Amino acid sequence: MSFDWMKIPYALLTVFIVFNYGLLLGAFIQKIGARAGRRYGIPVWQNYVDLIKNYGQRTSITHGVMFYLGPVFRLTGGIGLLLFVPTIYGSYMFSNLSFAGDLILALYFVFFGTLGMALGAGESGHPHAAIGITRGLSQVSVAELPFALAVFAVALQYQTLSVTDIVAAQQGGVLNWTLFTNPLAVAAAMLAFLGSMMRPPFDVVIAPQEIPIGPPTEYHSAYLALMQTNRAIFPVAKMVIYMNLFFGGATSWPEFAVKVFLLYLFSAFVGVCFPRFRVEQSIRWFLIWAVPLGVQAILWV
Amino acid sequence: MISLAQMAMAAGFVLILIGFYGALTQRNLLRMIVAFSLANTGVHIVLVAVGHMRGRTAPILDAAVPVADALTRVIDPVPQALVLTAIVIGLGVTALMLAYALKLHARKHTLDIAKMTELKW
Amino acid sequence: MIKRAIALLLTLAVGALFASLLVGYVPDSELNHTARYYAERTAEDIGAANIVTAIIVTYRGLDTLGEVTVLFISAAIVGLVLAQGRVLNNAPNNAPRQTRAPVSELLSTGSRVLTPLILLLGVYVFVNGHLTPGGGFQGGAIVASGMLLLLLADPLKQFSHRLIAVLESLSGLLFVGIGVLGVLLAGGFLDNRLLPIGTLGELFSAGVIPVIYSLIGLKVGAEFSSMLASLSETNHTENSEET
Amino acid sequence: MVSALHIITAALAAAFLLGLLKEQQRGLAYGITLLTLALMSWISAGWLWTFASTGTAAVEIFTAGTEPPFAINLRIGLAEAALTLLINLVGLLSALALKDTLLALGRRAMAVWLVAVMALSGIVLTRDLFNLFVFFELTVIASAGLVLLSEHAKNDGQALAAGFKYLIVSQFISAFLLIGIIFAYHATGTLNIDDMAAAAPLLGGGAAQAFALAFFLIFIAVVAELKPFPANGWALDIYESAHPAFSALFSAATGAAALFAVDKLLLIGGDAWLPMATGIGIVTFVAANLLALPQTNDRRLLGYSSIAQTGLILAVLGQRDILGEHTLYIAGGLLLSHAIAKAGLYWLSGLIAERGLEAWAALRGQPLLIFAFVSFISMLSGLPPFPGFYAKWELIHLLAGEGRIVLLGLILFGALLEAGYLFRWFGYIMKREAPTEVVDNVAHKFGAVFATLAALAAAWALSLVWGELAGLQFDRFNMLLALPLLFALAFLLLDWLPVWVKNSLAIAGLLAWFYLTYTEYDPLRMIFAVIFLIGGSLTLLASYHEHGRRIGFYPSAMLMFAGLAMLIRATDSFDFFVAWELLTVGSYFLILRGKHSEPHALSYILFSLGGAFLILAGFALATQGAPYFDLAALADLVQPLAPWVFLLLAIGFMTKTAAIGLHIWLPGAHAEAETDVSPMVSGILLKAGLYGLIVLLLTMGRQDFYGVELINAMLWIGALTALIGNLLAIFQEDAKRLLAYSSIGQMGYAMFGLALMNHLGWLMALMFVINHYVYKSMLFLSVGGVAKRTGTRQMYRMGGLITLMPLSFIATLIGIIAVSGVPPLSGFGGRWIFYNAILTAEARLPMILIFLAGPIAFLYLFRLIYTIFLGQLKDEFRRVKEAPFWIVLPQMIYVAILLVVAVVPGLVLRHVDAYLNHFFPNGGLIWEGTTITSQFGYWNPVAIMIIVGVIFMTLFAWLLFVNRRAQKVKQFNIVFSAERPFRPETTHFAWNFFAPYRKALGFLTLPLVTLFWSTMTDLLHTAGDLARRFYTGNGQTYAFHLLAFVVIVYLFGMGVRP
Amino acid sequence: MEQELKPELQKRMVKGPDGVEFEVEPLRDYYCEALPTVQHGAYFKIVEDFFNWARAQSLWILGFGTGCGAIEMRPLMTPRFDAYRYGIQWRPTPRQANLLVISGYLSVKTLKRAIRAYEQMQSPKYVVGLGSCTINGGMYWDSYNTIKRLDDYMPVDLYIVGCMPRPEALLAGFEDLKKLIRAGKAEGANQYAEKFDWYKSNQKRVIHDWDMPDYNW
Repeated sequence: MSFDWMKIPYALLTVFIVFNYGLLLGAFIQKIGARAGRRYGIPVWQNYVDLIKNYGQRTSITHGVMFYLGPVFRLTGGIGLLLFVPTIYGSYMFSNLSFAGDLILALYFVFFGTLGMALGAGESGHPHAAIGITRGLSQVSVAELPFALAVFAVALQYQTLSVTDIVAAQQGGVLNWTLFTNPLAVAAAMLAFLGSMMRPPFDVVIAPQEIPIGPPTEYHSAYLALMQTNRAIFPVAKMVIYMNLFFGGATSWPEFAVKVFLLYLFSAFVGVCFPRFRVEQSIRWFLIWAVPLGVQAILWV
Repeated sequence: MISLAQMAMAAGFVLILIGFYGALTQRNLLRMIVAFSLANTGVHIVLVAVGHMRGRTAPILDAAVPVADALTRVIDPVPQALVLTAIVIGLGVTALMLAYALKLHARKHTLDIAKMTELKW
Repeated sequence: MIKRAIALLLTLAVGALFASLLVGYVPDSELNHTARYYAERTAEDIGAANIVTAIIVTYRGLDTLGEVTVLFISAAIVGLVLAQGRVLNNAPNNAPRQTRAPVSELLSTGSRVLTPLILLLGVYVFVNGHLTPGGGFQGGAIVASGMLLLLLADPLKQFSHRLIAVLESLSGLLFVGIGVLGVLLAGGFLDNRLLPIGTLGELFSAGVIPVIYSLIGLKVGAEFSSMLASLSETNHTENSEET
Repeated sequence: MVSALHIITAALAAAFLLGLLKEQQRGLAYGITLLTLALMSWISAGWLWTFASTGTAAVEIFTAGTEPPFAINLRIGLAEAALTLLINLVGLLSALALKDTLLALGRRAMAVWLVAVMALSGIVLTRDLFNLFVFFELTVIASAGLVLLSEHAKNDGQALAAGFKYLIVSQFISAFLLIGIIFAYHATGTLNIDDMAAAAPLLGGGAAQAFALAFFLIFIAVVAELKPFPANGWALDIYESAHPAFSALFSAATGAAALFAVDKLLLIGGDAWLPMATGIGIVTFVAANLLALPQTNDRRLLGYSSIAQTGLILAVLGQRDILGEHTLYIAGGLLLSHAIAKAGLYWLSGLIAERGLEAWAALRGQPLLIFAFVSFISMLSGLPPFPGFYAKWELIHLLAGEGRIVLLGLILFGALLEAGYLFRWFGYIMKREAPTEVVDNVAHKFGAVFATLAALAAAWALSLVWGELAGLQFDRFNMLLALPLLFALAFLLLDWLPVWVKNSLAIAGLLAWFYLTYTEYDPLRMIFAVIFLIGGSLTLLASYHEHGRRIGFYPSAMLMFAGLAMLIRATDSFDFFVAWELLTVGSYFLILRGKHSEPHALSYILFSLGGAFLILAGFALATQGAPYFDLAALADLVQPLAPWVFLLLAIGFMTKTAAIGLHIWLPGAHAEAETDVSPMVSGILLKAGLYGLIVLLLTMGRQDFYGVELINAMLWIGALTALIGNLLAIFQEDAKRLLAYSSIGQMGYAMFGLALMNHLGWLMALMFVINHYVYKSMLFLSVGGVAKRTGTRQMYRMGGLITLMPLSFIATLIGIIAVSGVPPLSGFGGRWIFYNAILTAEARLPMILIFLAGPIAFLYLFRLIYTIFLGQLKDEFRRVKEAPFWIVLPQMIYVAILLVVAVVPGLVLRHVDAYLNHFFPNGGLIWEGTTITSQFGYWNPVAIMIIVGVIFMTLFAWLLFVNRRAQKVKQFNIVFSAERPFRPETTHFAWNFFAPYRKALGFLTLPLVTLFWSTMTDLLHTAGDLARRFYTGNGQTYAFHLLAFVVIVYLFGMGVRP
Repeated sequence: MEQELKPELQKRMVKGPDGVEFEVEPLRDYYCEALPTVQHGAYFKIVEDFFNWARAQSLWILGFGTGCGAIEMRPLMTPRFDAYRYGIQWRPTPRQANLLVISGYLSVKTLKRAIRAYEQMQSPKYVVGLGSCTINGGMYWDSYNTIKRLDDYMPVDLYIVGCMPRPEALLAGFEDLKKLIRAGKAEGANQYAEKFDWYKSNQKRVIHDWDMPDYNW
């Protein structure tokens, strides 16, 4: 099999677009949050400035090899996730590197960054980092469940694990979206989505004063910058999956932008309206409200 | 009609039962040994009684019982032979029990069987 | 009380078992084939007038050997049991044993007169075992009763354990030896035809039966005596130990 | 040929001769005694040789020059010769062991000893009923006397009391016996056993009734000599108080003789009496084993065991109607096993100063004696290659063939109980504090040691013979001579060599065996062969780190490997089961080597044996009477039977894979095992269970059990196991326990995959087999290495070891990435196949469970690596070194394997995939270039590896560049709310790591299963403890028991008889 | 007047799992002993200017409140003042903050924490003193327990006067700080490294229970 080398610049282009979009989107969402609190909010370019500043820090410390590798794992996870899923349906340019694997690959690659980050934070030796990780892992292990169930329901529904094929099956009108053909699965997945976005009510993982922002508590300078980069890419990559699976995918960048924005907005809305859950509360919440939906989805496909 | 043999046998069985009952209820070693002797005697009586045949005589060939008549004149000799063995064996056991009782008494200063229960469970 | 009730119940249950045996018992009117064989063939094959003796010594000789062995080991065990805790080689036994009152003249003399007679009777009984009711065991018991008399008369009397042991062993050994000779020279183990059968009813008849019975008599006598001796001796020593 | 009669005459002559000696000539007397016993043994041995080699018929010995039935006759045949040889040899060896006592007590004791042995031979030889009685009485009297042999040393009157109790009971017995004999004589007119047997069936009407009653009395009296439950308190007291050498005789020889007497009696009584024998036997077997559970006195325990074994053999005799010509082989096998083992154990007991079971720890340091002990308890438990194994195999098969399921179940249950207390005892020996009073000078106890070793030799010789007999019977090769087993046993002889030599030999052996056999395996078996043999030798590399001799390790390990090697080659049920038992036993010994593994090894062997018994029952049910069958024939089973067989086999195999409910043995066993043993038992041994399941599912497939699809049940079990295993793992503080629970979870996945019963499910299961071997071995090794260096397995006590043990860290890192299934390592392949597989399955609910189980794995894996290698380094570990080279080396090899398999999974999977097409033609994978395509999705491991690698390396380089001047700081250079950490111990967040999880889902981890099993065992134990109070120690009570026994058997037995 | 170290920081003998004893000296073994060095900016001035612009636009304040001023900081987060719109935000960890606001009088005890927090920040980093207490001790000028002049202990880039200054004053002060940063005049971290000995001796003079390494990385 010959490899099409043009895929590499195309992929880089995707990363570049998504990165910028992610940075802006993040700021925008923050602004919306601020407006909900009747503040003006940060400038939309603030994320760029912060990123530059962090790259420009003059000193840094290191706790060891894994401390280095943590952010690398993290960002690799984000970029990889983005690249393993086609961003724009029907576009050869933005089908990225999805030839390497299907939905399962994407789902499991989500954990690549998580695990690496956890290791890096662990190496810092900071107990708060470890506490944050236990909270994060505990919460995500349950929050991912309804998502996995929903994904599985969708895979069963379309009898394929290929993201492209799933998107293809949803073409031809809004009513073909999984949102309407399998609402239970979408409901379960969207609840899981809330849990994976680290926004209220599920953000006790990074409780800023109790365990100063949890896992990244020791990270700074360029490490932090790398993580900020990921923070721009990863949620979008994740939302791309959601979009592809449940909302008909995107055939063009504008459609992509709108759908991702709306998805992000959903979690932001919930976030500004609800207070924080403790970890065990969120575990129970997912098990009681989200998982049964996923179970129903699987059973009724 | 109840024959002599049956009467003897009944008596033997009763003796055995008395012996058994005594062995089960008497806690004194010596009394138990006596009870067993009683039961043994009962067994022996039963043994002999089984071999008894009405109107016949002891299986000794002498002037009274010529060899030719032996078949019709003598009783079954086998139980007689057996009972002898049984008696002797019973005797041996009894002697042994007595010796044990003696020794047990010397050791524990009691003849109460209920007090010899160090080994249990 | 409950114990007695249970004991009664169990005894009654066993009694019921026996009762059914008793009810089911029908006395034979004829000899069964085994008994018939003995009645018919004893005189001819064994030559013993007393069929029971023939059975005991020859036909069921192995039983009798066992019987003798029972007595033998009983005596041995009694000896063992009672010897335990006692100083072995009971040599220094003079001082404490003289505490009892001396035996009365009447008793000792009487017993001394009677004992040989009793012994003689015993010997008679076992020598004639193949002819008359009686035999080695009976004779042996009589012999032992002579010993008992001596002991009763003089509780402190000492028997030679050595003598008794030799007697006992020798007779036992001979018994086995004769039995084995039967295998070699006659029809099988304990076959009495090692010696000529002789004439029915005579003293020297029935092959080796009289010999065996005599040996049995000696052996039984010796064994009983040894048991008696052991029992009587122990009593003294144990009592003295206690005080 | 010397007549067998001279066994009796020689003994008597010698006994009488002893009387002629002077009291002081004790040495001479002892010499005569030994010579006579040797002569007796020689006579029986000669006969045994004659019968065995020529196969001539039994020889009659007449006495009094008269034919039976008029005179007493004796008979010697094969069985008689064997039994008399057994009796005489036990007599001889016991006399050796009794040397001190006999010399102290003098000629009378020796005479009694001779008579006792003679009488036992007499019981065996005689064919006359009354003669039997005489010999019985002789036995009784002699035994009552010999009980006192121990009085010589202890002098506490206990033996006296025991002897008296025996005499009391024997009085009752002899009364019944005599009355029975005389009435039987009256009814049949004969005393000869054969004559009576011929006459009895001809009786009619009242005579038959009377004879039946008389026979009942005889029968019950002789059976009472077998110490049936409950009329056996006296016997226990004797066992407890008597001299062990006598107990050896009493247990081995008396039991054998009495059993033979019962056999003779059953000849008279006929088949009608068999149920009664069976009933008494089986009740005794189960009850005695139950009562033995709470015993603490070794000799009493052995007494209970003797009684139980006798009961079992009685039950076997009672099954003669269906066992037919096999009776001799079965009963003989059981009897000889019991006799030799019990005699050996009693002789061993003579070497132990104290009577508690724990006191046997004194044996430690005497490898030969321990080997003897092991051989004996294996013999008693019916493990291969001992005769009891063959006997049990045949017995169970024949019983199953006839549908006597209840009896079969009771026998297996009783055997399990027995194995329970025997192996618990072995655990005490190996693990308990040795008493201050160590074994007396072995040279001093030469007799007992010699006797024990003789028994040991006899045990192995017998297993050879029984194997040969089995060979003749089923036309197969002697199992004991199988090359792997011989190889394993050879290590017993080589145990004096240093570790490195033995280890090299072991590795060479495994590889050589693989080389010899690799052509035989189909791809499926090849996977297991590679894991068992190649994988085994890889794991063994780690064993090079040990120094010294490591006594006992190699025989155990190689036994396990021999079992594994034989397992994959087995084509029929017999071979399979043998291999199964061997690997179970071998691994048990391996596990027991761990420092604190005593209770866990016990629960392991109990669960394993329980499982093995289920497998045995399943095989037996499946064959329907045939001695064994081709495993492939399982496929031919049909409806009413098939689901049962499936159920039994599946549960049996699932005990090995530690399915939920049967899993409680695993964590302790794997965690407490030695560093290099854990990977063996986890990485390799667990696969044996999976192999079993694979064989089962390949042949039997789907089975419907009262409307329940069994495969679906297995699906649920697999999912639950995965979930609970993973969930429990996250709450463990002990690193190896965590890994052990993780294994449970992983096995759950594999079971789930198999139960899917489709192409991809199986492929996934096999992928798990391979992956689990690699990464679990690696993780156990690295964690084991860390534990070895730090001296603890508690993770919260470790921390920050990454810089000190970097290689172990790398292995763990790679391992957890692989376990978690995160791309790009090989674990992902498993997950990918897994998801594809479940897409095709119908059962969706269990999938949900398994989904939940997935992410939980991250929790425990992170905990493992974080709490050990990351976080804060503790003071005491600041100077810890990297794990020993030989422990690290295999880890690095595993790392390499993982990486290779990650990139080219097709290396192995392709072939398996193709092979699976035979069974599941649909749903295979398409291998195209580097892409693997399934019905639903696709996967390109090479591309993934490259993409991830490139991104990763680019980012890493970039970060390194940006941070080129980063200051390396130390462990307390952390922001701590403007404070400083107190100490590393208080700063390392590790204990109760997932506290919130426990709050939310902790209820799922309630130890319900443990509670269930411990309640079960407690119940059994308590039942035994309460029931044994029934033996009050009062001789009179024992008499009550006896009479009650007679009455009850009478009511039950005669009541239902026609 | 050297004070004895706290027990957990004292040298101690520890026995390893292999039974060998060795010495652990917490201050040496647990803490990095390196001292700060002067950090130069980017090689090209334009790049450095760019970075300085970004630094100025992204002031991350360490959430560290001392004295009365802490209460004046809070309103900055509220809708009324909303400092976020100026690129100012609070970070909970010194690693990620680049601005330390000493919001009022500083007791000796708190000084130690402040120093630690300051040293754990990554350079370039800025210090702003709030209120007169940080300038000359203010109303606590004769207190036995507070420091008088913050400048003696850490390089202050900017003081905001008042007792206390209002939030509006704070905003104005931050804007001034931004100007300083953009101008490249806020090099407190380098100053601290250059005059490290002087700062240290000042610090140690008032902090008697000095139980940390000289520089907290």
